[in-house]
Amino acid sequence: MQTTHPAPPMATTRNPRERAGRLLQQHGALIVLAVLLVVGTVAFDSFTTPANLGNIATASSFLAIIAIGMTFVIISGGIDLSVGSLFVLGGVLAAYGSRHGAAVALGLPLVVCGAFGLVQGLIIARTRMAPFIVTLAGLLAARGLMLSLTDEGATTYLVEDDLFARIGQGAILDVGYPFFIMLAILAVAAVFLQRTGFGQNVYAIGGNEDAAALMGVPVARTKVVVYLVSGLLAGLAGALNAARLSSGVTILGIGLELDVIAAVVIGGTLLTGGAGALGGTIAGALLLGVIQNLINQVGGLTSSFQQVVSGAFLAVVVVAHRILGGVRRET
Amino acid sequence: MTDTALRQGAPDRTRVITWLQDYGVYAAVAALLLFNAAFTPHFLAVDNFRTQLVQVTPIVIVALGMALVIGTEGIDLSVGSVMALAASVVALYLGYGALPAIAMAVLAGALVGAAGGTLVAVVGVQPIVATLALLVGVRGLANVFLPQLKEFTNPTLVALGSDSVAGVPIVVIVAVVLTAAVAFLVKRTTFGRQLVAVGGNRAASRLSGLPVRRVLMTVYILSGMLAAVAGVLATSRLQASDPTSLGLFMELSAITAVVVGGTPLTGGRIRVLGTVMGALLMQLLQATLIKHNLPQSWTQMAQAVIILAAVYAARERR
Amino acid sequence: MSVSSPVLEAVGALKVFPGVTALDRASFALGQGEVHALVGENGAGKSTLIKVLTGVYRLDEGEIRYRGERVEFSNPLEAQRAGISTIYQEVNLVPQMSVARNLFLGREPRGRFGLIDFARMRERASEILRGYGVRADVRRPLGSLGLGAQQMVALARAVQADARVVIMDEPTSSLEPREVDKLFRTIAELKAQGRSVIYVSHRMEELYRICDRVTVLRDGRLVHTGPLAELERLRLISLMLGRDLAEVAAEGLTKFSGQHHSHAAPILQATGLRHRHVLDDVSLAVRPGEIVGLAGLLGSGRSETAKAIAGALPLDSGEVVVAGERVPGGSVAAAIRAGINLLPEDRKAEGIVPTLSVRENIVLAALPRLARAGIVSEGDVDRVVQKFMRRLRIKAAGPGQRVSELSGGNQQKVLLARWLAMNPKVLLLDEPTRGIDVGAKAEVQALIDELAGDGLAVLLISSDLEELVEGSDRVVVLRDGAVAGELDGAGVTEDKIMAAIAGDNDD
Amino acid sequence: AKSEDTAASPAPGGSEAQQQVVKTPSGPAGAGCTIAQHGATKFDLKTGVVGFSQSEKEANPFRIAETQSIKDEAAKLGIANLKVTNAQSQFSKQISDVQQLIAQGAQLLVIAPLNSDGWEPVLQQAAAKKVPIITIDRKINAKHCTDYLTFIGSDFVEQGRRAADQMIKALDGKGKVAILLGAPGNNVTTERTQGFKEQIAAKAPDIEITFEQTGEFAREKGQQVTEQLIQSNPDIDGIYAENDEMALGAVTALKGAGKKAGDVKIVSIDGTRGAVQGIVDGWIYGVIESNPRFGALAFETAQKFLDGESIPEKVIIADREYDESNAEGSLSQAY
Ligand SMILES: Nc1ncnc2c1ncn2[C@@H]1O[C@H](COP(=O)(O)OP(=O)(O)OP(=O)(O)O)[C@@H](O)[C@H]1O
Ligand SMILES: Nc1ncnc2c1ncn2[C@@H]1O[C@H](COP(=O)(O)OP(=O)(O)OP(=O)(O)O)[C@@H](O)[C@H]1O
Ligand SMILES: [Mg+2]
Ligand SMILES: [Mg+2]
Repeated sequence: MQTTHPAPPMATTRNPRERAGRLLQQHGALIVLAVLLVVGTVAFDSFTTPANLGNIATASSFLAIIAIGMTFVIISGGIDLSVGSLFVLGGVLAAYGSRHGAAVALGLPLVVCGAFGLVQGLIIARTRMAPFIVTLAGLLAARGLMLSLTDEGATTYLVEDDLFARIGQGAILDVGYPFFIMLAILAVAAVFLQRTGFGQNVYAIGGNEDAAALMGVPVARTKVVVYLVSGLLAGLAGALNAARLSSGVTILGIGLELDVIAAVVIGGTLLTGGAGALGGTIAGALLLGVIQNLINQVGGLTSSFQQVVSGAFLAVVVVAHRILGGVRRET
Repeated sequence: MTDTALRQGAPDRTRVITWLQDYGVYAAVAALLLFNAAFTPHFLAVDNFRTQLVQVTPIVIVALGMALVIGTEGIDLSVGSVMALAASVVALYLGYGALPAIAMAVLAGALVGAAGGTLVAVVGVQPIVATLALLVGVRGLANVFLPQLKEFTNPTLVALGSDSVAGVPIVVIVAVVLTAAVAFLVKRTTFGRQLVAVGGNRAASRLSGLPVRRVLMTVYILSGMLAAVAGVLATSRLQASDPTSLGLFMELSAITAVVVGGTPLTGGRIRVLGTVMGALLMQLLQATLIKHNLPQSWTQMAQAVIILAAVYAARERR
Repeated sequence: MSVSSPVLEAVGALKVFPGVTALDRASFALGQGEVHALVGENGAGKSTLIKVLTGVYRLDEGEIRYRGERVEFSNPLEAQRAGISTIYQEVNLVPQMSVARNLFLGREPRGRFGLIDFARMRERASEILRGYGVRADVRRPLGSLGLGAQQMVALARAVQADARVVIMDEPTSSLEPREVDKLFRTIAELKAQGRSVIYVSHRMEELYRICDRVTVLRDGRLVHTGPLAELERLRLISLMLGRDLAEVAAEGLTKFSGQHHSHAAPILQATGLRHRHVLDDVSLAVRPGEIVGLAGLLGSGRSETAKAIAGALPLDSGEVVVAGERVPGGSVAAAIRAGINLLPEDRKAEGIVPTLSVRENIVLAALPRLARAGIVSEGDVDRVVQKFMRRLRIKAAGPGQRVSELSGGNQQKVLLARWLAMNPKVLLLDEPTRGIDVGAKAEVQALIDELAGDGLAVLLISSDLEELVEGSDRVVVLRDGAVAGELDGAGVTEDKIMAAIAGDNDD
Repeated sequence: AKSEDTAASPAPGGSEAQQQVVKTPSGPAGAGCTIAQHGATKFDLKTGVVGFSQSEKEANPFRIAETQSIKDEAAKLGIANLKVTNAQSQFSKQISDVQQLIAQGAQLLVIAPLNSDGWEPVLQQAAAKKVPIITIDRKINAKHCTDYLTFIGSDFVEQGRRAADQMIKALDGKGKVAILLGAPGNNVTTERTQGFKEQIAAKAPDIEITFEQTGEFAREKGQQVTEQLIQSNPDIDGIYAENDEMALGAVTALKGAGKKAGDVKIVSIDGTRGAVQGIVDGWIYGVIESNPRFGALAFETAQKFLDGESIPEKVIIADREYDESNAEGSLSQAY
């Protein structure tokens, strides 16, 4: 959001506290995750069972896949509110397409949600309208489209194709295929973000868009690709979830975008853009799953109180990031 | 806040653009009114306009606070939950009478705002995350205080929601007064000027000795209080406190109103009347589609289009 | 007028911004292997010309020719691909990214599978930068370097590209004499390789050191172009200002009257200022009516010293006293109340509020004084704005124009106005004439002089030694965040300052 | 804090509360399901692990009464190990919740599903561990006995039909009617709409449905939509609200528009105390009950199953209906 950046006082030798802070900023989510896993193991004997961990991993992988796309968007200095709607739209399209075989079931959501992302990207890049607004419109449009496809959500298409269903339901020792698919995507995405010119450009335009443009970064194209990727991944996640549920449930994904953003932020990526990494994002996504699970393990908490807890937790995490993470932004 | 009068010599095209930037929303509202006048039965009725105004009130009031926050390059996602909190607090304290209850509700809003303000101004958390945490937590809190919808019969509160003065509903009068107050705050007071300066360039404001923290703090507190007022009014209209569904997704409606009204999300600039117009535009759109009995899917897609069009017209050229 | 086979040409270039005609059918031709000076007052259109040449802005009329053919670069990338690389006026790199990444963005060294080879990238980065005297860890975020260092990185980046044309818009504005020499050596090499350079600067002596030809712009129009040697300095200035020679000659170059002998007790006393890694026991005092210069290399902590005194940099220890009153540290507001005002070094990042008008920017700090019960009195505001826009000759479409649309120099004047409106006791000026044309520079210097005359205490930070020498009554020299020496009266000469800066001074 | 003192409401599912009664002991597909066929291992409810997955926050009368009655009944039967989860209206969460219950060794699952489709992952895991599933108030689309044990609840289509009957009675056969739809994409909405429309079409062709908009099962939305409705269609005679909350919102709207009780006939579904009170006050014409007190019936069914009896695919409960004739008297029994 902010392009200029006042040069902080000289830091020729970075002090240890700052280095520790950076470390926590980058791996904080992972550390908290580890801690919670230990706590869970000690406190509840039904926590560290393969079945339970498998469930957490599988259930989190859909959020994680979307969050990977969102990380690209946020690092590039943008935001994508449409992912929740694209997730549910993707699911419906996949279930609808499954009657024509697995290829269509996967292809249709990718094409449509990809197109959504592409158009959003084009609008953002060409008109310089705020991503927040453009993707907010996308959120509405995609959900509207989904509703009109299912006559106002009344129809639920069932997955007809067994091969496709297996992609979502198969598992290797209690961990569902979606998790491994997520890992594969993560690997590819990480290489692209860290080791290619495209990745560098994403960081550059997130850091200082005007400068990036003057340095010859193809700002528009990079943005378009970033939102395209986000749309594709949201659609894919939706499709995989539909395969898992073997039906195109229409009541999914409301407010999902906020969970995704939370995961990315907990993962240590700054919403100001220009900085961040995928590892943290995944940790953040898993973290949300684990917390949910632990809250259930504890039991007893009323549903409203559970929300208070989640809210407080998010607050604590971001405060921690802020206090530990590097130099404080000038206020 | 560039006054366009000074840009003499600019070619006509740029003048048209500038005009669109400044008055596009008004034009859109006018267009929608004309459309309805022509094609919607019973549209040109006093009652109808009263209905539309009454329904838009909460959004307008919340959007006013949101505009202030956005002016400082921030954003406040907690407003919807604050409305819910206000609803439950009112129900909790109604035993002491309407006014104390309302006071407590507004206080609660101020406290949430202060929490957000602290996270943003003192700790330095990005507004969107700070208030996201509040959005989740405060909604839960509202439900903890008041687990389920509760009806009330307190005459004062009911009157606040349903009575009119000289044919104008009280809630609308409240909204008008608050709009005027915020407009004055932004245009004429030191605080207002400092607010946009902080949004425009925080480092510079700091080096110019502006009380950046205090400004930010105040802004979030104001946003919280306005959201609380909106919550109270909505509750008084409903004649029941409903912390579960009151104000759901209000943050998005409010932000939409602000941006459609021509206030850029990048801060440093606030358009109060534009914001009101933005809210009205979305309300009229909603009403039009309902009155013509169009399905939900249409409503959402139409909203998408309008948002894009309006913001496109009002966007900053460079 | 025209050059034999120009590499890059603008013909009848017209560029209009809301309210301003930045380029008024100006023509410009850059010859093969020449170093071409582009000069003019603030707002003359230099940066705009450069931006239309490199595809940042589109021309409203006229055309750009590159190597004989008509071109229309739609963005800087195309220009770069074609072999035109540019250092724009404001340092334009990505602060969050590492120095190395900034240096190589867009042409990173590739390893296996065409993936980026970071190890090699870092090696090459640090070896290249060492050549430019930047001794920073290339993995550090660029933003943690000083402006000067950042500018050197930008230079390295621009030159390293195998560019036919290198454009430099005020590259020396935040450079030290040492860095300037490196820059000039680089330019000489470029020239030797038959590459062409466009060089924009307000520092006359530099132009005469390295430029072959000169083009003068005034109010967006071409007023002169030709060999520089044939054109002596005063004539050039009179061309830029559009005033006749005699007049300029009469006024002389810098506008400092020299010494103001002031024996009053110091009004500003900073003692033992400390801040980890940056300031190490800096003490200095300024008397009313005295101009104290602050010299030092980039990163020597001059800005930090100023910021510390102005309460913008929290201190580990040390105290600031104004007129006998101790100023509570770490609070800009408190410092301002005590009468200390700081003109920051980085205009864009710490000075102007781009979204606001000239008017709002001028009164920003003074608002509380121009308001009753928190309500701004527009009348008073207008009066103040009028007064200072006239006094500083701020060139704008009007008080309502956005400050972001003003030229660098005029923006600087707006900031000066912001502080003068506070009628301060102590004025801390960090590079006050950076990026300001001769005309405005003279005005600003005269102004500083006048202010001192009125008994104001001034601390002057400048990388322009000539300015320091002419302006200061005393000069305090910093090295690595500590006071390395102090020069007084006749002792204030460029050589002595250089010596003290370099650290091989005898005293 | 001191809240406005209103008539102290008796604990939902309390003594005088109306417990459920079975209408059709065996669903149309009469073929029952015994523990032998299902393959579950017999266990003692008291000591065994029982999981209950609630779909929405306990923030409306229906959900409160539902959860409460499950807990109360469990306590009454001395079921020591009852694990309760709440999906907070997020379907994905409900799936995870139930999976977790299974992982925690639940031997019997009582589920109030948020949605009828998409239960594949749960069903697979439950089938693998042979955990019997009883779904309450909404059924899930799956195979009886192999996938789930039984569905206990109301017939929503039927509720819609009965609402239609009341509407027909109210308008004696002719007039303009508006529908306040429930949340889109929710099969309760779908079926209550379907039943209502079918019945109107069949029984009263002169009744015209001129308007249907969603009120998302929420009171405020119901109020707002009704305000718009009576603006643009002043000639509306009846409003069919697919739950009580929206009906009460509609009432507020009508009051606000200066209408008098009975001007517009309102029929709704659920039978919350507020709505029944509405009948007493004359604002609401009639209410079809949808009884949330599943506790007794659910555990009774479970016990029968464990005792080897055959359990039918559906256990449809008899929903009562309220109108001016019985509202006054049954007010205390409404939830
Ligand atoms: N050549 C250089 N190599 C590496 N870092 C540098 C260099 N020059 C300056 N810096 C960095 O600049 C920062 C301090 O610069 P600063 O601008 O405050 O110094 P200064 O004395 O004010 O010089 P100036 O104000 O003229 O730029 C420190 O972070 C220092 O590390
Ligand atoms: N983006 C813009 N929008 C509107 N006006 C602009 C813009 N950029 C420049 N101008 C105007 O165009 C004129 C030329 O500006 P330019 O930056 O080219 O001057 P310059 O010669 O570079 O001055 P300086 O020496 O201070 O950098 C100025 O009057 C300036 O106000
Ligand atoms: Mg310039
Ligand atoms: Mg400096």
